[in-house]
Amino acid sequence: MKRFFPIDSKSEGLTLGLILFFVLLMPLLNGLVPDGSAFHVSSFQLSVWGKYLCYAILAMSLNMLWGYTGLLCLGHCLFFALGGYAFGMYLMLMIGELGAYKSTLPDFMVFLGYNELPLHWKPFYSPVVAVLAVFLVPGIVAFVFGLLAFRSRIKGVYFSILTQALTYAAALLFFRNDFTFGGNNGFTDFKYIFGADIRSEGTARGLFLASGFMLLAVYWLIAWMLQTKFGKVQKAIRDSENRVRFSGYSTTHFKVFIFVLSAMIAGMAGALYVPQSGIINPGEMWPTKGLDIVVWVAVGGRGTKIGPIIGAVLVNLLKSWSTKAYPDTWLIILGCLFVFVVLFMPNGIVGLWAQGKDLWQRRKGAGITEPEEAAA
Amino acid sequence: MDTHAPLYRDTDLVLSVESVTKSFDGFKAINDLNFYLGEGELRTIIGPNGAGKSTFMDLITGRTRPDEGTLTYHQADGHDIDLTKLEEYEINRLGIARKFQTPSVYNHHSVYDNFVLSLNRNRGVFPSLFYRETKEDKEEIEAVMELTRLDEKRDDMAGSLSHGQKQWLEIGMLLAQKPRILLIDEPAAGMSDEETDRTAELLISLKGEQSIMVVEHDMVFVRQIAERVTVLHRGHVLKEGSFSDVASDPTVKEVYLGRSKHD
Amino acid sequence: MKLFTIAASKMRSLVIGAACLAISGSVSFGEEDTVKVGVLHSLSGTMAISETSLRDVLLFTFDEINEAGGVLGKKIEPVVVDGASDWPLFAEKAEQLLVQDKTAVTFGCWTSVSRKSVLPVYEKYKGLLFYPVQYEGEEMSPNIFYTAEAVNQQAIPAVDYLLEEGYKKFYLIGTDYVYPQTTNLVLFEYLKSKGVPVESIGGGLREDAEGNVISAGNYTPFGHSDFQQIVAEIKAFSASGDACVINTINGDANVPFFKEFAASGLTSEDCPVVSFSLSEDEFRSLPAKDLIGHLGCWTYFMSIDTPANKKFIDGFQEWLSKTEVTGVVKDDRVTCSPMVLSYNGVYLWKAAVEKAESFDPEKVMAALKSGISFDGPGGTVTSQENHHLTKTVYIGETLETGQFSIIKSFDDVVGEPFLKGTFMPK
Amino acid sequence: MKTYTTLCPVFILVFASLFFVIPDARGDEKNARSLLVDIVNGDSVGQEAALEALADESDPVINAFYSAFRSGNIFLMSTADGQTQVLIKEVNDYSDLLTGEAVNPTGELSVARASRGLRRDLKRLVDLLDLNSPNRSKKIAAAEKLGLSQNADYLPELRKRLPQQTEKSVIKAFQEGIYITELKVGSLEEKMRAVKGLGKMKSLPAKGFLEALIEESAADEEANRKLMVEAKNALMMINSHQAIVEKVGTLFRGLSLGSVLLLVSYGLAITFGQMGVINMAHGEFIAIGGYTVYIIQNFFANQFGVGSTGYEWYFIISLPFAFLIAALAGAALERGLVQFLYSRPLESLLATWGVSMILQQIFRLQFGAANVSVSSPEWLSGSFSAGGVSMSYSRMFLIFFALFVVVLTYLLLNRTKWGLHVRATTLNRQMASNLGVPSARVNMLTFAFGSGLAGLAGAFISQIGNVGPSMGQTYIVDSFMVVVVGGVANLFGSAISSLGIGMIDQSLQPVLGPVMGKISVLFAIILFLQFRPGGLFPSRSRSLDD
Repeated sequence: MKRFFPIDSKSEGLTLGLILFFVLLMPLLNGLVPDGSAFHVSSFQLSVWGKYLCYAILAMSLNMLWGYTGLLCLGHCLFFALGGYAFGMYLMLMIGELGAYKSTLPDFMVFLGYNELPLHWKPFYSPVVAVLAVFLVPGIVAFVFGLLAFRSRIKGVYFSILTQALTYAAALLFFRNDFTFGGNNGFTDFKYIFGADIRSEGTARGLFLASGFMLLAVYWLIAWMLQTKFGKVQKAIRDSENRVRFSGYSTTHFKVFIFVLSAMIAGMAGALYVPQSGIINPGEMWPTKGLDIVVWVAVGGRGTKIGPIIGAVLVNLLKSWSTKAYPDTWLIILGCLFVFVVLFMPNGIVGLWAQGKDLWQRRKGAGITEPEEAAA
Repeated sequence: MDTHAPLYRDTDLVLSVESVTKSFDGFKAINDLNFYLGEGELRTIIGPNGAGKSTFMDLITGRTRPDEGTLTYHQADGHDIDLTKLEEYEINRLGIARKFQTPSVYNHHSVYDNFVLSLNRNRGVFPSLFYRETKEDKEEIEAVMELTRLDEKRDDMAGSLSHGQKQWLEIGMLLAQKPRILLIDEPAAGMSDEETDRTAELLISLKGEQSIMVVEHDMVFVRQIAERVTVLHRGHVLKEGSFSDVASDPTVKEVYLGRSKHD
Repeated sequence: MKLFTIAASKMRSLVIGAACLAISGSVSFGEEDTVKVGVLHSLSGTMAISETSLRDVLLFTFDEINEAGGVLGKKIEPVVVDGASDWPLFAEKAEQLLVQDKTAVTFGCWTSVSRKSVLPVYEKYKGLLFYPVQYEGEEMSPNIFYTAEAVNQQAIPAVDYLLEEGYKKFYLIGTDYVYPQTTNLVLFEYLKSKGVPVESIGGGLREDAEGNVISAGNYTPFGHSDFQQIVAEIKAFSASGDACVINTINGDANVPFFKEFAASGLTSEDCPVVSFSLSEDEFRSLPAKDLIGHLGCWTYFMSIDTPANKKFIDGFQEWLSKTEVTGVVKDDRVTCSPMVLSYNGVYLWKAAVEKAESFDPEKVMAALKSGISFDGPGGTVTSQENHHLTKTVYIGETLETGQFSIIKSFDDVVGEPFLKGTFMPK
Repeated sequence: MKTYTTLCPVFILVFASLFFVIPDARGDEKNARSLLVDIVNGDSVGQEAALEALADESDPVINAFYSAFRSGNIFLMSTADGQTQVLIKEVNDYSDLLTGEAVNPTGELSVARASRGLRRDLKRLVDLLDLNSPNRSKKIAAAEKLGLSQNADYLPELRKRLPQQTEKSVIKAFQEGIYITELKVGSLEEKMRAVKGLGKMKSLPAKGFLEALIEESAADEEANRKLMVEAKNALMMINSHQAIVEKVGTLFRGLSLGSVLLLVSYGLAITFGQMGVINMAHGEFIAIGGYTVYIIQNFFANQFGVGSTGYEWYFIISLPFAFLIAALAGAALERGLVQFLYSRPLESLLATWGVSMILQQIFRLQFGAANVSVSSPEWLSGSFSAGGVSMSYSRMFLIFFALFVVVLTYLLLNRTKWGLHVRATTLNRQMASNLGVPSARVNMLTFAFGSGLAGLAGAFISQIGNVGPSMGQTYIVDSFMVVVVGGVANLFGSAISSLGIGMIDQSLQPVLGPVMGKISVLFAIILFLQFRPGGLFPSRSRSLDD
């Protein structure tokens, strides 16, 4: 049974149960509890948490790459944004003639003097194409980049810097007005999603549920992969890529596969995110966003299944709270947190337990536990 | 120096290296090297620092490509394969396994999983995703664990093993691959005397089943295992022969002791 | 895996925390004698450079109004949030202001993209947003009131002035985003309608397959730092005299541009640069001596010599000197158009609330549309049916002090958001 | 404050006065100074007259007056006896414009301002007077400028002075000005001569005028056939020359952009390349350098006054400070944080990113969110022009300084014991430490040195760009690219790659525009690294196993 329910311990099962409970409870509190009640969850709260769930998925996808395979991608925001853009194109077309110009073309195109929908936009009238593109576009970009990079043995810091350059270049490209993706303003003011009014509470609940279930699905996928031989190879690549290669594995194939899969999951997270945040613009690809994701994973605990979820939610909660409570110093607070985490919590929040145990044991002078450390 | 005629023709060959040259920035790490390895042979390679021993191993395993010359692997079914065209993992899949100088094991996997990952099957992306351990696999792993005396440590993380145990683990991982050729880089480094002895025993016991190439510095160890010894110097074979022949050779002595004459 | 025991307990507390947060969000502790007003600007990140000033001036205005008795007898209670130059965060914060804090009105946004990001939120919750910064137009949301300068309250008067002064060649340069692209396209049409030949409009043109001009001018990325090539081009362009530059470069990138411009030996006498995004506030970061005589066009300048302006500036300076809000820079502060438009916005809102006798955004908006006037520091402004303002446009030239000396003014210019195609030959 | 009306037509009169002696409005002889006072005090008629009269003067005070007038340094002071005295302020000292005597202002001062029109007229006057300037380049610039205006009124002026010129380049400039003017106002014969002459001297400024001429002539093809042929010939010659000039210009611009990249990335090449630390706060060290210049500039401005000789030194003085302060900050960061992370390079990235956020916000809280203004000293302002290529002094200085930094770093690393230690540590930190290299100190010094270089870069950027809280962010991705392309651990490689990237960027810009140019460069770099993963000069000293 474990093969299909890859849960390692009771407590992990309990955690997952809690997440499921949370995912189901929130929409119920939103839909069934009347507005005035203390237990009512507003659709604003719901969409904020929906976005956090998307961030958590994004963090999990990066963790798959960084935590388990040792490939630190600083440009993961690119895949997130590409997924978001792909779905955003569909949402833009669904606005139909409700835009400011009452044209079938998206507003920004009317604005820039387009008479006709560009060819590559046309398929996005179909939701099926859009959903496929959400996976394929980031997947293809990751495939091409990954194949090139991994074949020429670019790794470690070099890989990180190159991914950063990639997302930087892509952001500059998307900032261009004539790139047909709305330039700096990106896509906003969506009206309908799969025929439903995007502003209705029901849609908010639906999107929240979708995000929650996707999170659980991705969790399951990652957990399942980890307990297969593939997952072991993944970790082995992180620890000693040469040994893996000299054991007859094409590490290039493995790395490309992981990179593409991770990019697709990130793309999916982006697609779920866009209707909930209501905007996608090239700012989402800016290199600092890529670093943000890395920080979530690091804070939560990389190389753990639950860490990225905790990290993404916690850092964003902290950000959301501190931008309001300490508008002037929240950057300092966040910066100090990163420094603290790196220095004193190398395995993040999830690692605290092991760290504490380790410390205790060392004080007793017994047992050698190597600190979990991802290969550079 | 004139090129040597093939020295070894009395058994079947598994590997032929002919006229291989490799240079880095004009420095010839390997210079017109000719080398043949026979089926089931245990060969020791010695040479001073910078003689090109590691580069030689790199060339065989596909880590670097030669500038000139051929590296040919002779398959058991009689087909010859050009190694210079293949990637590391492809060469490994042919049955050439390599042990590194510093033990290279998967620190965050258990000893058992280290062996699982070393079995010579299901090594593609999808086969590994849907791989299920068979009874046969288990037996093979048990056998290797016994051979390397790691069966008691099977659930320990490899990272927590002692240096010597890691060396053994890596050798065991090589054996689990069931290779035809074993390339072993300084197996005795960092081992206690007792461990060294056991390593020597193990290598000798493998002789005949697998072809083994050992690069070693420790002359005591070399004496223990050596059957045929090849001396590399400046990327070229200086001398090949039995341990005593080589040890008594004046040029070899000069290379090891009085290098200044040539420099 | 013991790792997960801690993970589980963490997760548990997280869920509980989440629930608490959700609960706290849905309860509002509204006090009867105050009215909550949102302030939504970037106080960190790249846009903090410009937007913090607006936060300051808004807080000052609220204090000023509160001292005078508030609005409809209620004191204004500001809720300040940081958009952090992060556009999705803007939308989130807007929603937070509307849903959690239940603010009656929001004053905020600087960039177009931040406004675009919050627009659906205000429309969804039928809120009210006052937007104070010059923008490209082409928008008229029922829930946004634009105190901002429309293109015809900045670019068109500026070009009129230049034509009047006898300039014959116009070089268009800007940052590659919607505002400069739109403004330059409108200007291109306008210049052509005024008989300026296409060869005399510099910076390059891009046409679509059918030969329609879809982009005019030279564009640089955000934060561009190397203007050597462009300045060399401008120098060649202006060699024959009577040339000027129309600059819609955004924010930071102006500094390297003007430094390069001055270093190449060009002065405002040879080739003046008229900028639409540089106000007194931005000028503080530019070396003033390199900028003498270049032009600006706004609906307010700090140097306006009227009692209303004096009162505004003095009041603001006094507020600055005694305020205890953290992060407010107290020295060397200037006032500029976006600040005054924020200030005007608050007073217009107050007047509209008083006219409507309600804080209900829809009623307030209706009152605004009926036409409300306010004598602001930049002269009288009147709200229009189309959510924009009628106001006075000033052309100023920069002095070595970083101030503008006003050289021309156009009274009662009606804000017109939809301009594209207006000047096309019919 | 008085306002003045625009005086455009006055200017034409000024030149008329060169030939027909118009009696002075006041009837009596006046020197330049008193005419200038008239300009300040007079009404439009008085100004007109004064401007006319000034055209014959060559007193250097006119230039000083012009720059003082435009920058608000002309003051009116009411004296005790009810008169108004005109004062000119140069640096911190006031003097009486009329007499030139130093004055200690006692009364209330009010700034006298020139209208735009008056300033433009004055500028033209100054340009014209520059024809007589002893300064060669001013003379050339004046001749060119007057020529380009194609105003017939200047023609006699230029013609008159042409024979007096001795220097070749000046003669050329005068001749060029005359020809260009003749293109518009000359007779057919003169036009022919001008076209030929311009073609021969490969006059770049003439290009647009020749094109216009061809277009005009096309209307009446029969009459102008010969002229058109000649004009086309000339245009061809000019175009081929222009191609060369553009190449040289691009070369210079590429070199200068490359030098900026070099300066910003060299520090990183040391901390990242030599020490393996990914310092995301590198950009903030650049900002520290920029802010240091800002503080010292303000100090000097307060101490000596803007424009004084003392003030002119502020930039030079601030260079060592920028280096030292950034180096100190670097040393502190190394001791406090980086030293714990040598074995975890990717985590140094995260931690230093946190530091970068903290520093940025500290800058904001300390100096305000807005950028601060740093102005160049006089000797770095302006540009040098040769054969149609204009190079600004600040950029030339930058290029030389980049070279200096490269040489200095080379000497430090290769000729000092510290350098030996650094190189040893780069190769093998553990080994070097075992061999008695005081690695803790070496690491700290190396990191400090790299950070100091970033500070220096920031000091230079203050001259050509922004000084602000996020100024470093602009350069951080570029810097990493430079180092990776050059080959980590190879400083020479970083130098080459920064120059290369600068050159490629600048040569792509005219073709693709700034945005696409930059994007293309980034993609080119990404592709380049696929084929040469180790960069231009890969290092082979890396340990074999990862």
